Amino acid sequence: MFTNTLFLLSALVTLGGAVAVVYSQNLMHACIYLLASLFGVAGLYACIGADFLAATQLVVYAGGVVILMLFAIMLTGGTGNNINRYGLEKVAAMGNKKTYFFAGITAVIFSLVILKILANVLKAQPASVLAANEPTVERLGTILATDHILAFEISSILLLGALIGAAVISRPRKERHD
Amino acid sequence: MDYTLSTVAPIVLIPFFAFVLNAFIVKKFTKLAVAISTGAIFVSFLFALRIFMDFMNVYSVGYYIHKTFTWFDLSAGSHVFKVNMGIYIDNMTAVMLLMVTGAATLIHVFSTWYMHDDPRFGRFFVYLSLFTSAMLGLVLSDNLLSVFIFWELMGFCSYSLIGFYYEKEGAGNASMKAFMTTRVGDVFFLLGILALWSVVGNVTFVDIYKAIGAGAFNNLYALGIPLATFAGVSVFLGTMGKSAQVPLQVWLPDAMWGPTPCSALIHAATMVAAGVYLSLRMYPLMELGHMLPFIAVIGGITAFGAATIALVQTDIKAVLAYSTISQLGYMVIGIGVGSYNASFMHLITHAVFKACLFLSAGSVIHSIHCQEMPQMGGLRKKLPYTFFAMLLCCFAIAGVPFFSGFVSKDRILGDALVLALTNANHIYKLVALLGFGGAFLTAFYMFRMLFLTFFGEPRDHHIYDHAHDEHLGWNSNVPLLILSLFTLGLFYSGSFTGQGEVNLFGSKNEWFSTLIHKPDATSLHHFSEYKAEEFGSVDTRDKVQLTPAVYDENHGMSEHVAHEIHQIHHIGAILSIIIAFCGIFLAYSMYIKKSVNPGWWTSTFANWTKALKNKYYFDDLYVGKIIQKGLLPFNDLLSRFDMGFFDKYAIDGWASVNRWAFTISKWFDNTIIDSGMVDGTGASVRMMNVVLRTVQSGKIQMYFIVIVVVLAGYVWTLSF
Amino acid sequence: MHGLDLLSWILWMPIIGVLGVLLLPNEKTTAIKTWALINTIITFALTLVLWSKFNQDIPGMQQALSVRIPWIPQFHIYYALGVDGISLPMILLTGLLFMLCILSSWTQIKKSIKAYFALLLLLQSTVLGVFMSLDFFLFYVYWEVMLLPMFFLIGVWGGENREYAAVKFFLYTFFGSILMLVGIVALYYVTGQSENSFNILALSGGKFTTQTLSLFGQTVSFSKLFFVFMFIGFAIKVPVFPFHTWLPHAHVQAPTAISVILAGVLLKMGTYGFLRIAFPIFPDSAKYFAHAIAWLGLINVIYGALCAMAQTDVKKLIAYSSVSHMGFVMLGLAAMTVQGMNGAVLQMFNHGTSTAMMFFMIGIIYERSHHRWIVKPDGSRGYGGLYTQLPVYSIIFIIGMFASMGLPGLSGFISEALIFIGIYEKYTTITVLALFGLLIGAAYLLWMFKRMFFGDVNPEIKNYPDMTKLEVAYMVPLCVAVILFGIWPSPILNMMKASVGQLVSLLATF
Amino acid sequence: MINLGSYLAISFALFVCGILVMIARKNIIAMLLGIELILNASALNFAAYTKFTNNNLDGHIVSLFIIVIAAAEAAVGLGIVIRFFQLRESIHIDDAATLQN
Repeated sequence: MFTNTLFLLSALVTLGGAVAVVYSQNLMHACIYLLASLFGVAGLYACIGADFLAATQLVVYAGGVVILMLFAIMLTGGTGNNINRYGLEKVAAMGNKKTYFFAGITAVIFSLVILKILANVLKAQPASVLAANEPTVERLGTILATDHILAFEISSILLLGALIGAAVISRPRKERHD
Repeated sequence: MDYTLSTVAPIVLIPFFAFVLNAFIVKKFTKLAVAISTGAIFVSFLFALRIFMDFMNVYSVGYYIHKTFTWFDLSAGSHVFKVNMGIYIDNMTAVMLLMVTGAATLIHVFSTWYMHDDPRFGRFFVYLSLFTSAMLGLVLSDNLLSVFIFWELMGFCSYSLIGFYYEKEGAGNASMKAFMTTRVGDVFFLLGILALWSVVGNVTFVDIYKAIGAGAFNNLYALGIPLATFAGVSVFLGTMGKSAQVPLQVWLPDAMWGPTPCSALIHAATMVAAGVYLSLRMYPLMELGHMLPFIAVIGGITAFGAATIALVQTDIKAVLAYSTISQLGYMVIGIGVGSYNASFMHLITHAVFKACLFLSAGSVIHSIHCQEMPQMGGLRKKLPYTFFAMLLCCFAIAGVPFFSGFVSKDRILGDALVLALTNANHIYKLVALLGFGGAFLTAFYMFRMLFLTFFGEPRDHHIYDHAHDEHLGWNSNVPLLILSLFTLGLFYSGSFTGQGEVNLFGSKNEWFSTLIHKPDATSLHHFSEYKAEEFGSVDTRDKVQLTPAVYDENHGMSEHVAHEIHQIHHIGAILSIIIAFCGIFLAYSMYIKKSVNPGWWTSTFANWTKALKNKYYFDDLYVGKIIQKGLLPFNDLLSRFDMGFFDKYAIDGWASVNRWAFTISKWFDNTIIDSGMVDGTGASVRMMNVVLRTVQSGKIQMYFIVIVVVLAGYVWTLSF
Repeated sequence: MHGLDLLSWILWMPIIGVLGVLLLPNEKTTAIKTWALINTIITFALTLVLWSKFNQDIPGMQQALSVRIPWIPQFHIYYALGVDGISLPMILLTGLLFMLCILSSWTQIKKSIKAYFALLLLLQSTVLGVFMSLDFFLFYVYWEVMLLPMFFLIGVWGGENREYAAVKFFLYTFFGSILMLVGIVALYYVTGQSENSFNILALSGGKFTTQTLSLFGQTVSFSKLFFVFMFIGFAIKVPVFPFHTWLPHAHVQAPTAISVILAGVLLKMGTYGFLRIAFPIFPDSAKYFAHAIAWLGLINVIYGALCAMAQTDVKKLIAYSSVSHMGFVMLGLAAMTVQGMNGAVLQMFNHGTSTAMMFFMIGIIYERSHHRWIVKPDGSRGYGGLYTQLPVYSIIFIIGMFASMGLPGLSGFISEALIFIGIYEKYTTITVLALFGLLIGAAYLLWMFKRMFFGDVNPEIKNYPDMTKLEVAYMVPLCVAVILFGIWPSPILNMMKASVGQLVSLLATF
Repeated sequence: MINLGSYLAISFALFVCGILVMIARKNIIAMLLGIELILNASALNFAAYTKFTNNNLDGHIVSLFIIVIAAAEAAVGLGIVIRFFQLRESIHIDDAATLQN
């Protein structure tokens, strides 16, 4: 019962957040909505017993990514809708009717295809008995350190690379005189 | 006395280590290096003396030491191939060791005085040490391969010492000439080693003797020549190179570019004698190969020819150089006429008096800084000790009785005379004639040198007045006097055991001919009992059972023949005394009394004189004709052929063929393929890009739409 | 799961060096050089470790050190490495010479230092690969890849005519290796494309004596035909007489270190090919052609020596002397006796050290004079009086020259003597003629020495400095090797004799 | 109620929202938000499939790596945005249409 409630709640928050991200015209708000959506996803993880995943979701997204985005938003536009030297807004608008139109058409085409597939998938899916939810952390750790050790190591290099790369890219440089 | 590594090896190794050490320290510690070098050879001398004394104590013909060790071993599986090195000491080696170390010690001592002011004082001793160790190694060798190794090492030292004054162009030429001429002989020597190796399986002296005794050489041929002759001639060519026999004699006079002490040591006393030593060691092979007459003729021509050239030389060292060649010729005659121990004795006596002569000449040169005899004269008063030493040596070399040269040379000439009168082969008559003729000339030119240098009035007063007065000095003229002492015949023809009387004409029971026996066909069977031992093993031979020393001059001859030979020997002895005095008298009347005018001779035989001055045109022939006109242009031609013709046409020609094919295909490629087909394609592509460029808008969202739609389409087609 | 074995370490160590050099920035030349030096020192140390682990009594491959891992299993190609008594001296020589070459290039190379050292290390790896491969395909790969760094090293850092020399070298060797490739493919098919079709050891032993094949309607012995193919392939590398003309060009144009490598190591790859591949796989044909090979070797000896005598360029002279000396190796191989074969392998090693000395010495004097004429084209002397001006240089030059000449007590003599002892029993005439090669060999070297070192000092060389400490440092190991192995050759002979003996026994059965 | 179908449906909805955001927005940072949504959708899918098939947690691993990659992407992406803003004084996506200058 509790699980079902949690699931419903999480699904609502997730989808609601996602939709809000779509329609929100304020970047800052959109970001907060995204946060909500991510929280929802964490809940959805929890519902299927993915406790570690849910925790990671919260820590990394809520604690890391979204905060980073908020910083970026604040760094890139505090001064309102000024026009820059190239004739465009400094902080771009959140879209207009034309873009929404194109986006809608694309989404519809895409949805049609996906829904068609999903129907097939769900039809073929046998009703299985759900395994009981058990703590996954220990098993995950074992799998990570044995079967997926290569991917694990590579991801560590990736993170390192991203760290250095981000630092190098965003560092302001002096204009070269040549 | 025990013969172990520690009692024998130092003879070679001490000078060698002195060389190694000096090579590093000589630049900074010149004096120390010189002392080390001289001390090292003196220690060697003590070791050699010890061995000599031991051999004199045993006093047996058959006493020998033969120790070996494995140098390297290639045996693998069924293949067996080992190269052993070792020492072989018999009576001959013991004497030789004493001579080499003794002479080398005195020459080292002399050099400390003679070379003292030379800027390369220390370096000279470095070479000397290497040389003496190589020479001693050669003497101690038990096999031909190690003889060859040390032989070549000496060649290298000789090369370095002749080229000692390397800033002089002539020294460079002379050193190269010396090395190359001896190298001709060496190459043949190596061939002889290979030939012997193929028969015997190794090249140990004793094993070669055994093989000869067992008849292993019978019916073997190499290149259609009997193998014994083939190997014998090859080895003898080595001797001819090293001992400067005609026609390979050209290098020795030029070798005088080196400092005088090195001429004394290398080009008079030791290295050049090594060639004769080798031939003596290989005497059974020469005998088996029927080449004794050939050897005798070569020796005779050399002895006489070199003596004639010496007549017209004015450079004091050149006279000595030619006299060395001539004396080496006598030793070779000795081998050729079967006078084995006299030949070896002449090697020893010659080494002593020639070393002394060279050192005396060095003393003269050092004193007046000039080598030309016409500018000397009257130096007797300035250089009394040198004069005394040189006088004794001249007596010895001229063959005056009671002196060493007489003892040895007389015996060689006696044996030559025996063969000339009794042997069916008439060539020996020529050999005897050349031998006696050479003896006359020797006496003449040696005293000519002596008279021109020390007697008469000073011809160049400037030089005379600047000559240093001689004082007795331990390292200047004492070595000369010691050496000159050993020109007395007594030392060689005496008896050490008291068994026989001291016989100045050299016949019975004297130690030299008692101990040193010819390993001829009749005595080779002894060697089947000879056995080599590993170094470090216990000496198992019982000295008591050794053959007692008995001088057996007339072995296997009838009473009548022996008597006849004895008679001829006496005739020969008297003849050589007369000839020697004639020579001395002629020199006396020409240069002291001046009753005979040398100018008359030179003008009367002008063509001959010219030939002699030009050394019989050997140099012109070798260098001028064969090398300059033959070899070098041929090489040039060959090199041009290689690069200019062979490489250019035969190899790069392929490239031209390719280029031709390439030109055709290029035309085809350019006109048909490229212009027609390829460029056509290019034009159509250019048309297309006008259209396609619009797609590349750079708008990411546009791309994204396309991606999503295409993906959707793709998935659609997959799933239905 | 086993770790990387010793042979692979030796083989890949230079590649690690290449990566390191590539990672370092262009401007840090000292760092690049130091890194390359350290790398080659480690490689050399590893070869010494290999020597210490080497069991001299085993005639064949050292099983304990061998590697055999599938590489391209579909074609039965293996990453197979091994070492025996024939390859070990060559591996040691390679390790030593590359180390010294890095030192010699320290000051002599001035442009594109990074690329130069990377290519040099790459070259070392490929050369080691050739000497270690036991898989024919792997062997061929290394043989070919070796051309690439060599081509650039000659073509970029060479003398004024370098492009010509580099292209010539490349095409010539390539031509030979194509013939070899034909042989490899033919062997692959004739053995039924089986597990051992590229296995050099499994192919050895004379398994192709009876096969024939039809060529242009003629029945040809498989063994003889492909022996000739392989022979030409390897002979070009040696180089044997009609295929030798690339050598003087390549040597004259190549920079010093590359000449050293070329003469010291690369030429040995040809004779190594005979010993490892052509002779063991086709022993019957080797025996059949032995006399012809001996004559070719003789021509090499005499022809090379005579051509050398006519040269006025020192480097060209030494290049021709290499032709002459490699002729001795061919003679030893043709003898097919224990003495001759051992002598040949020893000569390969000894020629490697002595000729390396000569090329280094020429490089050192070239650094000072920027020409190499003994006699300049206008007839004036190029040097003269070097003995007075550069005493240390002269002494080391003398050691190298006499080692090259075969003076007893220095290394060249023992190998030449063994070769002569080996060949005399088989071909007396050839021996007698080849001995003249020794004579001419002494002549051209001494004549060169006389013209360069004796006499009064040429004013042009008045201000040449004597050898620097660095130059002495990289000559000393070679001097030591030349003298040590001249007096005491057992270390080298012991390591090779079992393997050589096995090969001789194999040849003797045909 | 908690079954594969519902999870796939939620994931689908998230994905469509992500696409809409990606295409409709002209603001680069907003587009990044869309990317996050898309990534979350796929991660959710993986986790769900694991649960409703054999429960061997491989899907969790993939989801974890997706989170990792998302974090990295966000870091680098935002770095680029900030740099871009420094250069162009803009975060309008149409400003980023050229490859050079």
